[in-house]
Amino acid sequence: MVLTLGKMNKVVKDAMEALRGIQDGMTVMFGGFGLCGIPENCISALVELGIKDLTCISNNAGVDEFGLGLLLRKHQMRKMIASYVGENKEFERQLLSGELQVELIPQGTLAERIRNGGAGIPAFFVPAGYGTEVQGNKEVREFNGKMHVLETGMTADFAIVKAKYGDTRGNLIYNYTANNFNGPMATAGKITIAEVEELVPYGELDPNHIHTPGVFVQRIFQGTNYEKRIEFTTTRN
Amino acid sequence: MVLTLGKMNKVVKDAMEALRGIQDGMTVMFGGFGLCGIPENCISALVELGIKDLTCISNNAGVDEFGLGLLLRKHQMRKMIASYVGENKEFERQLLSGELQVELIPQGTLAERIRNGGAGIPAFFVPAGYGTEVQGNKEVREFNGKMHVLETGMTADFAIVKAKYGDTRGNLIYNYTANNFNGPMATAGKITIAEVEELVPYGELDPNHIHTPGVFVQRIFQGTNYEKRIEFTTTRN
Amino acid sequence: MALDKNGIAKRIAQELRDGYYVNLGIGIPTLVANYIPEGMDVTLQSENGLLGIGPFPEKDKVDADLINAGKQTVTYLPGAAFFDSAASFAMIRGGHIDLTVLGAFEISEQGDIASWKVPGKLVKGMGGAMDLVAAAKNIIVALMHTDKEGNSKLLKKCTLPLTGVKCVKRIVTDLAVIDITPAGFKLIERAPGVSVEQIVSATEAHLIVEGDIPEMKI
Amino acid sequence: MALDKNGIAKRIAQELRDGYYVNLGIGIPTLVANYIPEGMDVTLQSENGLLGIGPFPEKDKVDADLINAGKQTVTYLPGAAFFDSAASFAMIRGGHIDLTVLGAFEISEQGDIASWKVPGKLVKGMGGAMDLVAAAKNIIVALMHTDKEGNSKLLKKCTLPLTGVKCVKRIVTDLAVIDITPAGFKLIERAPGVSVEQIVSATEAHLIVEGDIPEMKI
Repeated sequence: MVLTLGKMNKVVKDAMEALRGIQDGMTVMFGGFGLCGIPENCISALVELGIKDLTCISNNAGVDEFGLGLLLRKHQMRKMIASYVGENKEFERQLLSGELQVELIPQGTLAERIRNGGAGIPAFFVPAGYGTEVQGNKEVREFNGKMHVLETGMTADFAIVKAKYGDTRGNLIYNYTANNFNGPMATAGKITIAEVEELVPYGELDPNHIHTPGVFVQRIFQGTNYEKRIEFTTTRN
Repeated sequence: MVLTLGKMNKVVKDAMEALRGIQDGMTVMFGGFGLCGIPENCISALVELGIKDLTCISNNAGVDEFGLGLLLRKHQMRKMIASYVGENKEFERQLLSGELQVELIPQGTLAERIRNGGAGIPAFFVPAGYGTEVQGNKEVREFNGKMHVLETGMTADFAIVKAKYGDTRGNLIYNYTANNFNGPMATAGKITIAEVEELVPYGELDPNHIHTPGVFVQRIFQGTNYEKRIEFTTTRN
Repeated sequence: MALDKNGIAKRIAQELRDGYYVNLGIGIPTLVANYIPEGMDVTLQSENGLLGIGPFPEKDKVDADLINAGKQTVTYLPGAAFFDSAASFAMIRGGHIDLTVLGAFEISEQGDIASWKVPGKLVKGMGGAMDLVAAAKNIIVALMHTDKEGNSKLLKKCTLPLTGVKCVKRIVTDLAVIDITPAGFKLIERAPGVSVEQIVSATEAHLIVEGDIPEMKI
Repeated sequence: MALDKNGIAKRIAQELRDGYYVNLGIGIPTLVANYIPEGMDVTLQSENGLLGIGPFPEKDKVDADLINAGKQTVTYLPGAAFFDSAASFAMIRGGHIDLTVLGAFEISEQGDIASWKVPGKLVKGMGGAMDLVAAAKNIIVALMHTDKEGNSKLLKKCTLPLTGVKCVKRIVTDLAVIDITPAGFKLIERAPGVSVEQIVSATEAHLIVEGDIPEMKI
């Protein structure tokens, strides 16, 4: 494999090396929707590292025995920020016992807050949540005859994403619906880690097809042993 | 060519048919950066139609004999909204004579206003323009120790974009830096017209590589006689 | 006779128009996909980043990278496009989706909808529902007219936490098609064999009944 | 001796670091690309939607779809990526570009920059300059120390309409390298053969001079 010589070579050996510098109490974004497109290798490494008191930002909280459920089981999460947290009994238990805090955000607002965190837009108005609990004490304003709520951009200490293809400079291409929150989150980490199924030398990916330009990615590695578990297998007949 | 049967078939014959319903005084977005990626066929058809008093939103105003310069020469523009309008003597003349109004907007703010117009975000804060003429009477607010200006989303009666490839359902793929303002503008037209160099049956474009999903495009056609003029040809030696 | 879930889905399918882009929620709304009229070209959007949902895959074509918003494995149709979650909700929020069909716990005569939270029960989250109801041009709600104890779900005011305010345009229940007008609920159609009186008595809020109310054609 | 434009570009190139993503403005800043130190891996961003600008193309490889922000035909390097203008400025505004180099008419001791408009002259527009100066982490301005009449461009206060306020970190002129500190302009280096006195007299604002001022190594 031809690697970049200097610091543009963002390749690290594995999830352990990629997570260098992560600390208890940090805020971490995890790409994925349900179990689709989640950074499996880094989640496992975080369990191994035993990092605690994490604030996790992810659309969902995984299931009991997979995805972010693995961090839950080890009590490594202090707070979960998500749009939907079903499918997880341990989550339920920790929430009811008060061990875990949860902040629920409408999915589109969550995606846009992350996108805008990465895009240097500190605040913006959306219609979602107006007149609901989500509005809370937020500023509201009418535009074009419709009420809107002021939401803020969101970043994280680490953003951990998963892509199908990546190159040594951090350019990423996602597969099908495994793009989901990975694309926006890749832009919003102070440090963004990408784990990929196939790592190729830079220059091999078509520059017209890059979903996440390498500028957003600080560390990248080729993951191993992807399980890619399916939450609900539905088939024709 | 296999065409969609129903209304998902967005194919029209040519620029003339694509522009059906356009009227004097309308606001029209034109994709492109300089002369790169501009909708040549629709600009020519607009000249032929003689539509007047247009408010044109485009990063640039073309050159004297090409691009939006063709509309200027025929006095079809009432107002130009752009970030940079150099390279055009007739523009200069009409501006000084008062025939033409111009509104200059920082390029990134322009791109984001268009993106947000298409994304249903009516207003958002950006740092660009704070403390300058661009700030004007706009609301300002401090976030993270830095002053920001409140800008608004922007839409148009028609958005006219140009892509390299398109399919019969309006999915678009741009080429190199010819994406530029085409991508955001495609989302912001009440009616979005796409002219493409190569129109293919739906199903032929890789769904992972679509830049503009067809939902944003109402009319599409394969353009002809692309000149693709270059503003500054620079070569090695 | 009151409709079953498939009957409700069938009736909602009649609201589809050629060329529509549609987001179908989980539950009854998902069933609408089974009743898209022959020859009608409707594109289904899944908010996790797919425009052009196809049927469930053959057993050997299941792909973990290809799911719908209900996390079920799906396929994509020719002409589909994939995109990220921010782009997906830009599409929704920007009004580019013609129709959203979703379920609910309660609907008020103002068009308010409650669909995500029951105090005292575990809250799973609103997912994309608040974004969808706040932004879709046209929102149809599919629900049973009453709960299992016979309490009406069509209320003067919702009792549960709201998902959105003044957004629902039309309701299709097991008993009726009802529009939300500035004056409140208005009866449009009856389920086959269901009387106006039955519908009125199953509706807590006032129901506007004008002239003869036709039966649904299912 | 005062530097010429290429000399200024050479000196600015010394500010580059391995792994930097850099946006170079039109004029002197563009010349910086010619002096990227051997073996240093720097990626150039063009705000019209390219990360990884290559050299000008061979005559037969010119492509109208492949230009830089100055509208000149360019090439792209292996590992490049293309994107739209909104994504490009999201990258800039979000602070993902390490260094922006641009020209200016005037700089104030507060770090204000005026670079886009001269009242009475035709205004062409600010292009992406306001976005770049408002958002880049690190901004270096390349300019001649004085205008043709000998008037200083390094002022207590800018006289021309501003492009951005309190944003410039460092200035490289034909005479000197100067930092903008909370206390004002501070002399860092002299052009070869140029005296501190020459620089002070060419600077309208107060210039902080502490200790021996080294000569640039070009």
